[in-house]
Amino acid sequence: MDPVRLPLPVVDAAPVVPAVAKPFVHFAVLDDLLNAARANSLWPLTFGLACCAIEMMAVGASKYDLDRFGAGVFRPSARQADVMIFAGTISRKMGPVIKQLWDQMPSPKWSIAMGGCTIDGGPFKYPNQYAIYEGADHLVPVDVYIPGCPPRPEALIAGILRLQEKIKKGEKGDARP
Amino acid sequence: MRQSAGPTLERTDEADTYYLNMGPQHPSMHGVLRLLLKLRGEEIVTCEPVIGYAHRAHEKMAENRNYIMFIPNTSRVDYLSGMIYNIAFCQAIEKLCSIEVPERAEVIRIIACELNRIQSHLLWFGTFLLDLGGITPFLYCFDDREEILDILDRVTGSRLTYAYGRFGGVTMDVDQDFLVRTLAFVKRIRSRFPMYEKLVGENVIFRERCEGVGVITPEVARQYGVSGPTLRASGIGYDVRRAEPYGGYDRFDFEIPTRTAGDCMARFEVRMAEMEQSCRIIEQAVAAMPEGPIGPKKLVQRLKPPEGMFYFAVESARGHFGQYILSDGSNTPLKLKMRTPSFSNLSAMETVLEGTMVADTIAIVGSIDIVMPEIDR
Amino acid sequence: MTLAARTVHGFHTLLTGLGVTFKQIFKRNVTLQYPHEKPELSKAYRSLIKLKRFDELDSHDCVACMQCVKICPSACITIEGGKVDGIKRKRATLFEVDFALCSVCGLCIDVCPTDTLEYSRLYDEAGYERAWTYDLLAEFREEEPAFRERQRVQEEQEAAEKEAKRLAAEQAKAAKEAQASKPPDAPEGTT
Amino acid sequence: MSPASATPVSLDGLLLESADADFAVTGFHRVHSASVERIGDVARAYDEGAYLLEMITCEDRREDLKAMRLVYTFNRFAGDLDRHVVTVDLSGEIPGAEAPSINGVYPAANWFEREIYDMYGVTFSGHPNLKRILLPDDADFHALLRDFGRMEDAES
Amino acid sequence: MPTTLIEQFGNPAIAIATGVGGVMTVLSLNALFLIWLERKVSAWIQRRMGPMEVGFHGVFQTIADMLKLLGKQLITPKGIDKPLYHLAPIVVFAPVVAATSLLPFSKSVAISNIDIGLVLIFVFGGFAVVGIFMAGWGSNNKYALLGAMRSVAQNISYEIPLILSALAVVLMVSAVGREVPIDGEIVALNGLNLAHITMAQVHWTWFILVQPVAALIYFISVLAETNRAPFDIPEAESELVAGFHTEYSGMRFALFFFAEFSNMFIGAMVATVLFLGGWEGPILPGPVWFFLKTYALIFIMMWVRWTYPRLRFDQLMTFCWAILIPLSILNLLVTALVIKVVQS
Repeated sequence: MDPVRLPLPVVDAAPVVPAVAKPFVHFAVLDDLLNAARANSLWPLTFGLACCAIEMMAVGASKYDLDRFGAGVFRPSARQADVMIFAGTISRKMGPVIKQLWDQMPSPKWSIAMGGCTIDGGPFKYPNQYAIYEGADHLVPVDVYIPGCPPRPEALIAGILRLQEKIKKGEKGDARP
Repeated sequence: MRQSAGPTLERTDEADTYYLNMGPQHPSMHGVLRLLLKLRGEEIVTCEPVIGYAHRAHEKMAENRNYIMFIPNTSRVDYLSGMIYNIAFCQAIEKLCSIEVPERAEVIRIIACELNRIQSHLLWFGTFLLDLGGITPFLYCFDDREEILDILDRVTGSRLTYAYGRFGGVTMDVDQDFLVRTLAFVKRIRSRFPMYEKLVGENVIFRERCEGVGVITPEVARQYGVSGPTLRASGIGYDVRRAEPYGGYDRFDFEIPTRTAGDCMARFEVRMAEMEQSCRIIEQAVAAMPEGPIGPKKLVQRLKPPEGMFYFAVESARGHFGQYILSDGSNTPLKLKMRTPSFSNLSAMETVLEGTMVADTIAIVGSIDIVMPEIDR
Repeated sequence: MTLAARTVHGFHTLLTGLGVTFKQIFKRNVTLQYPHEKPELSKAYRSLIKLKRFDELDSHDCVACMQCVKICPSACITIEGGKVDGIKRKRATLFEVDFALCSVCGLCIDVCPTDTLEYSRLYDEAGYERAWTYDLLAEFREEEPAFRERQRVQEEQEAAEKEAKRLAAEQAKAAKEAQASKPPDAPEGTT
Repeated sequence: MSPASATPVSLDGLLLESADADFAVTGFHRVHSASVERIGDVARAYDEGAYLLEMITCEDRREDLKAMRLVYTFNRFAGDLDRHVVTVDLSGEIPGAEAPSINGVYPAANWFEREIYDMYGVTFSGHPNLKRILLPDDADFHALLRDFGRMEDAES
Repeated sequence: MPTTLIEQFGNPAIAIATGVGGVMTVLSLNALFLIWLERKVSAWIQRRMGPMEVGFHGVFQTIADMLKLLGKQLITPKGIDKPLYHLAPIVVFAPVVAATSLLPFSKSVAISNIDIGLVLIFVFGGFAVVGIFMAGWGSNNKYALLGAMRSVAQNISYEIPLILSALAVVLMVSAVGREVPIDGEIVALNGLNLAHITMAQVHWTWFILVQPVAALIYFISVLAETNRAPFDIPEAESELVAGFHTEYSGMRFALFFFAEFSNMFIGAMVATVLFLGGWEGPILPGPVWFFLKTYALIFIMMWVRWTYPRLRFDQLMTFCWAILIPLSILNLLVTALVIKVVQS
C-alpha cells in the first residue's frame, strides 16, 4: 500500500495577492458554461526553466498528448496564455521576470507549480541557499502543486485535470479565496 | 537585496540601431538564455548573451556536502545527458580514491551513457527543427526518445535525472529483457534515420536555412575552447572518449564523425552520424556483456581521497565536460569546478552571431545545442 | 547547378517530404490516454520511499538508527524512535518524508542497515496544498500494539532460552571441574 | 598518450616552478606555477604552441596559503592530448586581489574571468566588460568565498 | 447565370441583411470547424490524438476556446497608438466578410454577381496587409513591429505572382468563352466575372489541367498571402514570439485568429473557382462540390504547414522575385502566344 499523505495544515504561503470580494451578481448557468469553457481550453505559456521543462515538452509530445484536454496550444506570448506552468527551479535572477510575465497575463489566469523546486526548493534547498526562490509561492499565487523530481508526465496531466476541476467549481485563479 | 533581472535596455549609441531583448522567456531560447541584441533593421550589430537565470549554486552545494551526497546534483547539472554526468562524477571519485569497478558495471555504464547520448541528440534535433519552424519532426523525435526513456526506466527507475551510479558500480543489475529491448531499439532507430533524412536532411528549405549559416572556423573554436559536435563540425576530430579513454571506451571501436564546413548543416550531419556511432557502441557492448557483480555490496561512504588537484574529463552529448576537484583529504571537496562544454560554446556566439539575421541567430544558437542550467551551474 | 535545376530538385525534395508525412497519417497513434489507461510502471520504478512489510515480522523493521536521515542530501526524512515499553529492539514511532524535497536518489535505501525501505508506486500525485509530507507509518500504526506484544513475547522466549543455555553451560563447566578435581581413583557416580 | 616531457611550448624563464605529473592519477601532464606578472606571457606562449585555454578557476586558499589561487588549464584538442595546469597566487584580501586579464590572447577567458569576479571577487585588469555573469547585477556578495553562506551559520 | 440576392428579394435592405447574415454564419461556422480540423490534421500527422475530451473527438473544443477568449480580460498595453491598436483587428477581419460575398457558390445561388469580382477579391486581399501593419505598429512592441514590417513586404511582393497567375486564367476565359450559350442567349464571357470563369470551365475543362504552372504559383502565393507556413514569417513563433499579434489578448486575438482561418478559406475558395471549376461536378449539387474542393485545398495547406520548416525572410523575397514572378510572366506570355496561334 502506498504511504498516506499527511493532512497537514496548509503552510500559509506568503499572501501575495489580497483576496477579491465574491462577484455581486451570479449568472448560474452562464457562469458554469464559461467556467467549463475556461477549464477545457487552458492555453499554457511556454515557460521551461530547468529539468521539468523537458517533461513538460514530453507531455506536449505524441505519447502523452496534452492536446487531448485542449491544453496543447502552447502560447509564447503572455498575453494569450491562461496558465503559467512553473517547470523548473526559480532562480533569484528570474524573480522579477516572472513577476512581470505574471502581470502581463490577462486574468482569469492560473498557475501550476510543477516539480519539487517550485513547491519548496526541492533538491536545491539547504540552509543559507543564496541562488533560488524556494517555492513559486514567493512570487505568484499557485493553484496546483505537483511534487516529484521531475514529476512523470502523467503527474502533470493529473495536475491539469485537478486545475480543471478547480476551475469548473468556479474559483478564479488570481483572486485567492 | 532587491534582485534586478540583468542589464536594462537603454537608447543605443549608434544611429538607426535599437536593442532587442530576446529575453529569458522565449520559445526558442532553450530554457532561460537571454540575448541582448543590438539590431540595425534585422541584422545584428552586437549580441551579448546574458546568462545566470538558471543559476542553482551547484558548486556551493558541492563544498558543503560529502562526496556521496552530491550524487543527485550531478544529473541535474545537464539534465539532457543526466546519465553521462552522473556516471562521470562517480568515475571521477573512483579515479580520485582508486576504487575498483567490476567489468560488468563498466559495460552497463557505457550502454546507459550511449543511450543517454542518443536521447540528447534526438531532443536537440527536435528543438533545432522547432527553431526553424518545422513542428512535426519535433514530435517524431519524441516518439523515439520515449523508447529510450522506457528502456532506461527499466533499470534506473527514473526518466530524466538519474541517480544510477554509485562509487564503484551501479545500483541495479541489467536483465535479459533490458538487453533485448536495447537491441530492438537500435534496430528501430536505424530504420528511422532514412525517414529523418528524407523529411529534413534533403528538404530544400532546411538546406537553405542551414548551409553556410553560422560558420565556426577551427581558429575561433580553439580561441573560445569550443568542444563536442560543434568542434567536430569545424574539422577537429577531438572526442574525449578517444583522446583520454575512460571507463572502458577503448575496448569498443567507433569512429569520430567530423565535417569541415563548420556551419549549421555540418553540425546537423555530425550529430546524426554520432547517433549511428553510439548505436554501434551499444551493439558491441551488449554483445560483450561480461558476467559478474555490478558494484560493492555496502554503499561506499567514507572516502579517503589523496590531497591535491585532480582533473577528470568526460565526453558529454555537448562536448568536453571536465571536473576539477581540489581535495584536502577529507570527505568533502575543498572545491569542485565543473567545466561545462556549453559555457564555452555559447561564449563563442559573441563573434559568430555578428552580422547575421535574426532568423539565423535562432538557427545558430539552436545548432550548438545548449542547455541553460549546465551553463549557469 | 543552374537556378532552374536547383528549383526542380528543391521541388522534388519538397514532394518527398510531403510523402513522408502522408504515410504517417495512416499509422496508429502512439498516445497513452492517461486518465483512461494507466501506465505500466517498470519493476525498478523509483518514486517516494515507503517501509517494506516483512513477512516474518508482519510489520516494518525500522530501528530508528538515523542512517538515512544523515545521508539524505536534501534532508527530507524526519524520524523519531527508540526503545519502546520494554522491548529491546528499537522501533521508529514517527517516520515522515517531505516528497517536495526528495530527489529520489535512493541513497537512503542503499544505506538502511535493516533494508526496510523500498520505492512506492506513486506516479500521478497532484494537489492544491503546498505541504507534501508523507507519513510512512500510517499503514502500520493500528497494528503496532499487536506487533509489540508479539515482539515482547518473542524476546522473553529468547531471554529464557539464553538463560537456559547459560545454565546448561554453567552446569557443563561445573561438571567438568568436578571431574577434573578427583583424577586418580575411580570416578564415582559415572552415570 | 603523448610523452609529457616533449612540450613544444617555450616556457623557459616564465615559470616559478614546474613538475611532471602522473596523468593517470591527477589528469595533468605538467603542473606549473607562475607569478602574477608573467601570466600574460605564459598565455601568449601557450597560444603560439596552438594550445587552447580549457578552463580558469579560482580557489579561496586564504586559510592555509593566505592567498587566492587562480588555476589555468591549457590543453590541445587539435594535436594529441597534453594538459598543463598553471597556478597563480594572488594577495589574500577581497576585494584587493587583482590579476591581469588574458582576454586579449584567449577570448574564452572573457567569461571565465567574469565568473571568477562574480563568485570570488578577484578583479581582472584590462577586461573589456568585467561585470557579474551569473548572479544578478546588484548582488552585493561573492558566493563561493568560503566564509559566505555556510550551512552551519544559517539562521534556519 | 446565378440569381443574386437583389434579384430574389428585390428590396435591398432584406438582401443585404440575408447576405451579411449568411456570410457571417458560414464564416464563423467554418472558422470553428477549420481550427478543429487544423488541430486534428496536425494530430494525425504527428500520430497523436488531438482534442478528445470536449465532446466526441473534441468537436466542441473550438467553441470552448472561443467562449474562453470571450471571457478574457482585454489588456490595453501602455504606450500604444490607440486608434491603430484598436482598429487593427477590425481592419483585418472586415475585408474577409466582404470578399466571401463575391463568390458564386453554385449555378443558382450567389450573394452577388459583380462583373469585376476577381479584381475586388484582390482589393480586399490587400486590406489585410494594412490591418496587420496597423497591429504591428500600434502595439508598441519591437517583436510586433518586426512582424509587421515583414508581413507588409511579404504580402505586397507575393501579390504580384498571385495576380499574374490569375491573369493567365482571365486570358483563357476570354479566349475560350467567345460565344457560350447561357440560359438561352449567347454571351461573350467576361474573364473578371467569377461566375463567368466557372462557366468557362463548365463549358470547357478545368483550368488546372490546362494551366498547371499557374495553379501551382497561385497556390504558393495564397500560402504566402495568408501567412501560412512555410511562409509564416510575420508571426514566426520561434523568432518573433507571436509576431504582429503579440500584444493582443482575449477577443481581439480571437479576431486575428478568426481572420487568418477565414483568409485561408477564401484563398482556397478563389483557387477552386479559378482552377477547379467552382460548382461543376457530376451528380452532387453545386455548393457541395464547391465546398468539397475548397476543403481539399485547405487540407493540403494544413498538410504543408505541418511538414516544412520556415523560410528565412530574404530567401522568401529572392524566391518570390527571382523564381515566382519570372515564371508567372513566362506563363502569361506562353498562354497569350498559344491563344494567338489557336485563334488565327
